[in-house]
Amino acid sequence: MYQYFYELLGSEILATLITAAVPLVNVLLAALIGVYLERKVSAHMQDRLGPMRTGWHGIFQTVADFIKMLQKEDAVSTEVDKKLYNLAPVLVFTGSFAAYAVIPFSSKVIGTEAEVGIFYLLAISSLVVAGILMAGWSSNNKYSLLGAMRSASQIISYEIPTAIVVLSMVMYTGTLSLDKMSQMQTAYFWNWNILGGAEFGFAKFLLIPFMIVGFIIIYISTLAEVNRTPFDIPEAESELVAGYFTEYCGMKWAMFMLSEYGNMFAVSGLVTILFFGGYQSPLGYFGDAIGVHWMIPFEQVFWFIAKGWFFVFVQMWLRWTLPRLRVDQLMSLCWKYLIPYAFVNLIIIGIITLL
Amino acid sequence: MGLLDKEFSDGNIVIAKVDDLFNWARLSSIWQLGFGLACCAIEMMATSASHYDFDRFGVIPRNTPRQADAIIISGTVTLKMALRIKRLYEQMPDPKYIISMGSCANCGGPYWEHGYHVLKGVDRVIPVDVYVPGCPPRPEALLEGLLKLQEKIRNESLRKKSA
Amino acid sequence: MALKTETMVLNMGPQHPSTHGVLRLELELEGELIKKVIPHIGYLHRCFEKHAEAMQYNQVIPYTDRMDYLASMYNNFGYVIAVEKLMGIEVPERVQYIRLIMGELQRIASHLVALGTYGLDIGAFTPFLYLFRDREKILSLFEMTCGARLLYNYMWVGGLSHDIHPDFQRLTKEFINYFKPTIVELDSLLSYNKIFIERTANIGILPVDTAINYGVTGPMLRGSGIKFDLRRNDPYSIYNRFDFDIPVGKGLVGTVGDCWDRYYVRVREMEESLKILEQAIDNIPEGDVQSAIPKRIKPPKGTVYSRVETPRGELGYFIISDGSTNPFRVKVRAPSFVNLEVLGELCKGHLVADVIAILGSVDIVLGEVDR
Amino acid sequence: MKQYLKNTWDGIWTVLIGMKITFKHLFTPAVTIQYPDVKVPLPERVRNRLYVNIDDCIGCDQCSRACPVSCIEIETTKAIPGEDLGTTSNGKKKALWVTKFNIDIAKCCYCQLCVFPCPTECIYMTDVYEFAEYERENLVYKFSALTETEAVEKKANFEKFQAEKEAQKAAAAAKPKEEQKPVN
Repeated sequence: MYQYFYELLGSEILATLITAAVPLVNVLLAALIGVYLERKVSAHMQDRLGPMRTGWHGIFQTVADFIKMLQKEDAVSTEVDKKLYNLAPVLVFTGSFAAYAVIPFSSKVIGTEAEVGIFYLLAISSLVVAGILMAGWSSNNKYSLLGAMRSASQIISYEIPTAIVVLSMVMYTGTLSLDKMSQMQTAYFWNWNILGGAEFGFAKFLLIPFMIVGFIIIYISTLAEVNRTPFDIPEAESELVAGYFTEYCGMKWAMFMLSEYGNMFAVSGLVTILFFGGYQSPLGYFGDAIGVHWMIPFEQVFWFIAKGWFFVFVQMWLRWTLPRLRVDQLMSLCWKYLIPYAFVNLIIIGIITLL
Repeated sequence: MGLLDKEFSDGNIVIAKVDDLFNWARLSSIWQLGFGLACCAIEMMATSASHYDFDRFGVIPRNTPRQADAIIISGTVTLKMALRIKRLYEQMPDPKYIISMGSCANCGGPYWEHGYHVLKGVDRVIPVDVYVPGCPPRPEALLEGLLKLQEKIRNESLRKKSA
Repeated sequence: MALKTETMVLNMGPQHPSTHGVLRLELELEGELIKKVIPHIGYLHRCFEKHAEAMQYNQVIPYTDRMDYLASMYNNFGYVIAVEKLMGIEVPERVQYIRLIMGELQRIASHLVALGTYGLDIGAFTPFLYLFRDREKILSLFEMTCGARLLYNYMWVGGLSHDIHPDFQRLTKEFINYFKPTIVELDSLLSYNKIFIERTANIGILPVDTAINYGVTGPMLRGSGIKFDLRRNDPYSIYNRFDFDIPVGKGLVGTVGDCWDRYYVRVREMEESLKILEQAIDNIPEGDVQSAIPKRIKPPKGTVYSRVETPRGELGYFIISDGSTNPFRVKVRAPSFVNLEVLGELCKGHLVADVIAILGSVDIVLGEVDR
Repeated sequence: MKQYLKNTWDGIWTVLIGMKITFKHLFTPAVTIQYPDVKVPLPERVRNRLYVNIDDCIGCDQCSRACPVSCIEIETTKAIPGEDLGTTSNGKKKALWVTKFNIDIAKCCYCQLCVFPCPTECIYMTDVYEFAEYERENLVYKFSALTETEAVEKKANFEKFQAEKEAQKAAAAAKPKEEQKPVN
């Protein structure tokens, strides 16, 4: 994308800014739409209506929330550790925003075509933990501290099954680049990794069940990484009041929210790229059919965002269905169930790939 | 008060428009402190439940006072609890609003006469914006109180009141 | 070399999302492990017993409403039964039937809140709203009958404030038919959900002897496997005419007496209440509901203790009358208060999250604990 | 091992069942009543704000005594002879000026105990529930038909009358053998 804008504008600064702005806009939009969607989805699942009185069906609700939070007083307790307290939301937001650098929205719209994209994604998303720990510690609140401790152990534990599944997919595709992974699963849904990948043969059908298992494992563990129910233990409302951001208000809190919804979309994007063809269209490209090739990237953006939002929707759906796990059960789920399954899956996919 | 409140001494068209925008944002997203005291809390829960749905007005319960805009005092305030309520109120960031729900919060309710242990009206410890009468008020009555509060917010201004 | 460690004291409440009102718990923690739980009560002390001394007998009824505000009808019921026993009033059949129907509807409504908030404590938000949606239907039945949604002041000494509405029987039957599928839905959405079972089974086990030693009653006692229900064991009103089961905890998914059992006893009790309603709703005899209301309530000198089975357990009223129009003393044996005492015993060795689960399964109403 | 696999299966299966139920509800119509736009009619017996039809009130103070929370304040003054207060709608003759009939709705507990003893059925509960206020003073409802000055005047009248009566009595006592007129 940088190259494209550089050629277009001839200015390094402008090109860099635009390249950075696209993910930023996406994060902000993801938060705005995500919060609205969350409230609407939850409301309709509960036989309610959700926001109705700001615009048509409350469509500006999150805008109102945002403007309101902008003008809230920044109430800070005198006992907090000021530096860490102020730094934490920034760090959390940076972690979730930086993840967007390597996510390919289409074959053209991608922050940086890093060869080690998926590695970078896993690494940078761990930055969130540091922010959360800082927030919890500096707030000088016992609930925050408990939430932060829980969160750290949770996110670090769930990195492992995520990484193992990613590893198996890296083994299968033979690349670390998210863009290449997407390209390999060419248009049409039967080429997606969840259905055994683009290579047609006996191995394809053998792979399908293991791909599904892999998908379930990575979906569950990414769910835990972004602290969504049933794994929202760090911010467990009925136990820890609001967890690590108990003491935050106004815009600082909004940044936590932004990063949460940004992360939700990012991990959905990751799942999409690994298993559901990334930005590839399930039914072939319209642009191809009518011979207008410049349309294809736009179609790809549409498909990527649609798939991403679908998985975000499933996250919400799960959230409003399930109760919350306890902190030790969360750990046992990870260490006793997900990791063994993920390892077995890794070995089997490895063997099938070698065949 | 909030970030810009009472910062301006003379009004102009810009400030008036910003006023409108800010007030609109404030009134359409009053987040309530999820905090139940007594009988009225059940009606408050019923108001957030499917039939009346507080969420339509953008009201969602937040459990920490730091993220709340409004506190609904729903029930009898005993002297022991009054200190806590005052503290909760002080922890909320400005701008903050209070709805006093039900007779007990309004003035001690059925307990005002013989209740040696009951605060006779929550307005003795914190400034109340809207009084919703009822024992307990119907959910619609609470919604009406909320509409009254919105009406009050709509008329707020960033301008300093001339003395 | 051992590290020096300290226990952490965590203050939970009075403003906490899942202390069911304004209970304050002082938790002594080692990491997240509970070492000690000290409940502090009194944040909702409204001096019911003091008020009762200053009021006339019929004026006390609105205050009984406000004790256990989730089961107001039943609190009225207990009080009027006690006063009637004191005065020796025989109430008409119709009144008995209507009281019983109201009582059982109230039991369902109360359990709906208990189960809904229990789900909320565990983290499931949606069942809470489904149950509140159905509770609204019961409230509309009450509102149609006596005009109030939550605090009814419906049962009077010797009668009722209003006769039932002409539509009441039809609508109640409609409600019974509507409500049955909800229980099935609740079972599959929450009760048998694996996560819910993990969170509640084998947590907070209340052994039978501890339960009896603490004087625990209601669904908590039955959850421990004892078939004790005042409706059956010490029948009042006309409960002995009806056929219903007393569900007890069987340890279907865990140990007998754990949180899940207490939860599930409540679910099954709603079904039993529906059974009673089905038997009673068609057989309401004709009559005047206000014929036995005394002109002046002035009981003779004496004392009375009368107990009923509210949704939370044994609610007892001990009334001393000095022969005047005001009761000399009214003492209430509140089930929530007694049930709450066992909390410290239940929480030992569990995690912070379990305290919430256990407290939810005790199902306290602070209005009744503090009175 | 068997238990292990069963746990896994149970976990996934019960989650799917739950998801099925919530998905079904996603498409069932909402039960929400959109309050300010839609108002459901309330049942006839509904108990909300108290109302006093002061024309019918005879000032008997029964409601005030029945009230457990003492939220009804009634002050009355006897009418002096010659003042006709009219009758209530059910034919009772009024003999008292109701100079003050205040109900502090903020204290009221909506128990309806005041409604039953009223001999003229002039106090009753209406279906008005929308009366939230910004100031608590506004929740004290004054039902008396008399204005302040009128009330003072009536009181003064009665006191004057009382004083005259006293004076007459005193005069009568001074002149005991006079023919005794019935007072009033």
